[in-house]
Amino acid sequence: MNQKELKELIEFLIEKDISEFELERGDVKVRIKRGSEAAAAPSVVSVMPQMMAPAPAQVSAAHPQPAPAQTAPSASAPPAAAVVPAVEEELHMVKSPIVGTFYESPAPGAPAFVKPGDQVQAGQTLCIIEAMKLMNEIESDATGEIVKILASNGQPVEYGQPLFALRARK
Amino acid sequence: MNQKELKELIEFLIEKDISEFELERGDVKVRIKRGSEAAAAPSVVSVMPQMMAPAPAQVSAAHPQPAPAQTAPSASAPPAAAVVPAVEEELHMVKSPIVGTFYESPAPGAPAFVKPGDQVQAGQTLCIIEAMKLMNEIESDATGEIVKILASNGQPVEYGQPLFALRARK
Amino acid sequence: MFKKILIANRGEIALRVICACKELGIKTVAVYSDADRNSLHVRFADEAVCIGPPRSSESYLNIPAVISAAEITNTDAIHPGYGLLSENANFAEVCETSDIKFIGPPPEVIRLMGEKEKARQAMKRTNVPILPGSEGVIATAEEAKEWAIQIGYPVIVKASAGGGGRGMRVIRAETELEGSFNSAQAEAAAAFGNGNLYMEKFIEQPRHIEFQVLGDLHGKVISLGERECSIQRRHQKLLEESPSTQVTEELRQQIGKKLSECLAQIGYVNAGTVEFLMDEDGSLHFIEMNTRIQVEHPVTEMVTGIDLVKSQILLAAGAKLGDIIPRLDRKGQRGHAIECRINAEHPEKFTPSAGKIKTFHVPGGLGIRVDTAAYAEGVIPPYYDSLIAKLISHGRDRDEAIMRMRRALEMFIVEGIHTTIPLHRRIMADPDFQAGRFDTKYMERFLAKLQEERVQLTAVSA
Amino acid sequence: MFKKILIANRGEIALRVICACKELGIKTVAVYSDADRNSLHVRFADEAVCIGPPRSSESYLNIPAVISAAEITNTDAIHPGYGLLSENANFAEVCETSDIKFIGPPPEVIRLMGEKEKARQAMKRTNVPILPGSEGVIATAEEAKEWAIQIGYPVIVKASAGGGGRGMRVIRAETELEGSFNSAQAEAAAAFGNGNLYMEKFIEQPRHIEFQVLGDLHGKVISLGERECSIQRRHQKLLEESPSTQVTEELRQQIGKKLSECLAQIGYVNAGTVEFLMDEDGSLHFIEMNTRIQVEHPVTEMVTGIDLVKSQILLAAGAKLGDIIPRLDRKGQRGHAIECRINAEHPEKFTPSAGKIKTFHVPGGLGIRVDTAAYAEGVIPPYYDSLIAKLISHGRDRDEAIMRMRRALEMFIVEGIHTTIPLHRRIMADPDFQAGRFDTKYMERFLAKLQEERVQLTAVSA
Repeated sequence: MNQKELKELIEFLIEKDISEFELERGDVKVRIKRGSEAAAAPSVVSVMPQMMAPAPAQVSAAHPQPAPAQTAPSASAPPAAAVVPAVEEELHMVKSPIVGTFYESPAPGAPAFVKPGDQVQAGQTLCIIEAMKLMNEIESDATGEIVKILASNGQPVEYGQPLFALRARK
Repeated sequence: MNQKELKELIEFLIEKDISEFELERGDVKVRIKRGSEAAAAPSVVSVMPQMMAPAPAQVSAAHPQPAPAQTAPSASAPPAAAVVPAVEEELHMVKSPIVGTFYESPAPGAPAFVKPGDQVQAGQTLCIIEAMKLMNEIESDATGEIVKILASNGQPVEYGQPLFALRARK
Repeated sequence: MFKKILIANRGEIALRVICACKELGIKTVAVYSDADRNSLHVRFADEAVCIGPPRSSESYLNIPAVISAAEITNTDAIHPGYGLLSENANFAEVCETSDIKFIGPPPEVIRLMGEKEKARQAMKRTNVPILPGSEGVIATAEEAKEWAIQIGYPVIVKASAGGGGRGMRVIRAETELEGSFNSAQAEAAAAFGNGNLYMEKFIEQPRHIEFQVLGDLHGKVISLGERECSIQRRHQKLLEESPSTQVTEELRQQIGKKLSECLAQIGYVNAGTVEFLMDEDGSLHFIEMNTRIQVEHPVTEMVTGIDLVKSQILLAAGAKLGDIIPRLDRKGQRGHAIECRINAEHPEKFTPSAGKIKTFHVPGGLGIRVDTAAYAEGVIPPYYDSLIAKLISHGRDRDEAIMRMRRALEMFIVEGIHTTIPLHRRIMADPDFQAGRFDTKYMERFLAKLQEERVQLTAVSA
Repeated sequence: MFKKILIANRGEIALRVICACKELGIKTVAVYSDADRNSLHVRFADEAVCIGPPRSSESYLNIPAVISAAEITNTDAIHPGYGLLSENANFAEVCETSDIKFIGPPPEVIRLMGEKEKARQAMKRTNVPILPGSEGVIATAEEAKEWAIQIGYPVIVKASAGGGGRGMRVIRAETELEGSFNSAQAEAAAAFGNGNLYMEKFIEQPRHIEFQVLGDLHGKVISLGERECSIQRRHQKLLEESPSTQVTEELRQQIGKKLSECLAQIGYVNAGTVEFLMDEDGSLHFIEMNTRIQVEHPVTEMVTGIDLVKSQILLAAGAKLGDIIPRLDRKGQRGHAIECRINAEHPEKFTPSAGKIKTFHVPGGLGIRVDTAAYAEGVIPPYYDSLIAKLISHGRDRDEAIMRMRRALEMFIVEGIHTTIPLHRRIMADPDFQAGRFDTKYMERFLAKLQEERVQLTAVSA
């Protein structure tokens, strides 16, 4: 099955409201599950994951929210994603490799390492994250243009939290 | 199975209102589930109802089985159905309206009220069910031919348990 | 000992009895209606018999069906649970004549206690304090007027055969008497087929306090202390605890002793609950007796360490109290226990919420007990009462029990239907509840307060 | 009191600590790896910080990440749970220098008890009975030979820095000595970076019995009685209970008193567990101490009524033992408790079984406690240990606790992954277990017996 066939198949499945589909060619093996449940997309999933949604204040909200007494079937997006703005184009995210406090400049009062619109090289320092009194320079892992800075100065960040949105140059 | 065959299959499944379909060719293995959730008799069932399946010995098994220690994801058919033979044609079931002990004849040694092959009228006595020392005559709720007697003499029966399979005359 | 017990009930109490039987090595038979085919009590019993269509009157309340199920499964004994047939003297009698042991008191004792006025007189004879009231039934409004003068206003008239607030009227002055009396009489006659009324002193802010008792077949009755059940809404208990902050050890012993004497005299057997009202002076007044296991029995179990349902079974089989309840356990309750009834109801409107449960995550850990027959993907049918779970916390003292209950309520997650969990969270956070300042009117005030807060919030945000 | 505590752990113990914090009104911070994003400890904490990728070494064992998480959330104290960083003296030290209270003993005490031979000598000085053995480290096989003659065969050599069976050899005769000694030394050096060995008398059929202790910051240490943990497989405990059928009240008091003295002298603080082997004569011999809360702490909680994790927090905050543990609770255990470890493992092959849980129905009711962070539709990741739930039963006596455990195991339903539930059902039904006839070799014999039964069944059906 090539790319084109695959796309056709997917479109066909969507058109026909097929919610699950499996196929194995070796000795055949098909499995098809139809719509209806489709609306309930994460259908069986809905059982617990809803409840699993990140109710507790994520670290980004350093001002802790009231205890998660409510059973909020809140957004099922992963925690960090809450910080990310709706992205229309596909941007590259530079994520925090460690837990700590985000600083945009090398010293208080000094100009920021980068600002939106800047062109950066892979390996260029983008910010500092302080962890255990150590200042860790965080380097860009891609080359391109800074579109948005997703953390603010002095804000605590967790592992894997997006810090910069980059329009990568290929 | 090629792309075209697959599409045809899916369309066929939709037409026939099949909600789930599995197939394995090696040594064959088919699994078909009908209707949307509407008919969904034991559909979503799979999450818990598997566990819910009637593990305990149903009354029909008056010889109690060992305690249901096992988490048997046993047959998901409703309990009473266990007694029903695979039915090819659509037969009418005369079900027990009460809990008690089934007797096929009016007195020990007397001939049975009916036997397979007999033509019966709605209102005709088919058997006796003893409950609390009272003999309750059970009448047919349909007219037609007795195909099979589903309970045996002296056997305990529960509410709703099929007693006779009838080929109803319209 | 019994070899096999049929449980003539459903839901959490059926499962509770099954647990007790399993722990005693006794086989179990579940009975179920068409609506309960996938219930846990069916799943966990050794055998199960379908006894009828969904409506209780045609299944769980259908005595011939229940007895037949017992007969075809060769059952030795029937445990009736609470509600349904549990206080039906006729059913207990049919069990007896069918040679099936009814796990409860004898039919005549059920009958005696079922008639409120007779029960009052029985208690009075052995000096259990009862509310000042009429002696026997009041026939006319004229007679009622005389009693009211003797007792002193405010008074309350109640139906002898009644319960649940029907045929009941508070009368605060002579001018109201005739109208109220007549309408109560008519209501009682319509509801219970019996218009008999009696009159009692009315307590404006009573606390509802009840004593758990156990009696054996050898003439001995003991008291296992009290439960406080003042948190009620329209006579439905929402939350119970033990011990009561209002009962001193002296009062507990004194009432316990009188009850033991009285009930031994009456010939009381098995578990029972004696309900009292406590007046503003802290005195207890008998109101009625329930001749069965109670929904809220777990709080007593937690503080006494005694398994009441196992005890019921053992006592019905002839065990002596002295053998099954070590002397050690009888005095000195241990810690404090609270039970929250989790109902499938809207937490503010109290409308029933039947349907399919999507998520059902019960809390666990130290000091938390959950009695439930609900489960994820299970369905709460609309035919029966709305109790789906009992959440019980046990702590070294009341404060610990409250904090434990709060964290458990936070961790109890039910999705798909409405429950009273959010309501209980608010009650637990209420300073009046925390301080033990409440009576049977608490919920009225509490709900009014919640309503007011909502109005204010709306006003502020407007 | 602390305002906010970070829990440097995952799974059921993280949730256990969160429960304790909630009950004390303390805010909580969960840390989690990428694999635990949807975990209950994340769900129920007030705040949560992702500290790294799935592998423990890069997340839960990553000290800078954990400390940074504490710093950015303004945490006052860290609870390490068990395993992971809980007995890491270095971590306790870093906490101290970062002005974060480590909830456990001081680093130097962790370090002392971490070196087995030093711990033995410390115990010996205050007359806690230890196994006859070498004094200090044995350098050569020659030296070992002399010690073995003095102690008497069989003997066992163990790594000073060790644990989990590595660097350990049983030597039954002088002919085996040199080979075994050298290979143990090499193994220890490879596993712990330290080849130091010591020697002890080897007990053929020992029982594993441990004592729970609590120490405050004011020089006082108390013992809360023992747990019996002889049901093990390859040094992994499967099932624990309290009290032990083998420990008399006299022995309990005697050992408790010695431990209190010894540990007060050492400067022990917070919760800890002192492990002993019991020989065939019923004498106890110290083997090692764990300076943290133990997986099996709930059985002690059930019989003493003391919340050990709350106690840990209160003690770390400076509370006095006399204030948090009423004298009443210290003596006289109440009833009997058993814990079954429910692992995500095949019940016969013991292969780990990670994956998605489809059905997760936990038992409830009287005398049953479940500590778990698992849930329906949740995933058991393959990176961490296989414990997914602890099922604890409490009864008036051992028989009641066993019957209760049996019915709870029947009602504990997990689908989607394999668990040890079926294994525990079999152990509970075993007459030897029921009679209390076991030692640390029990599981070997039990599994062999099961195997034999299977073979016979096959033979019969063939």
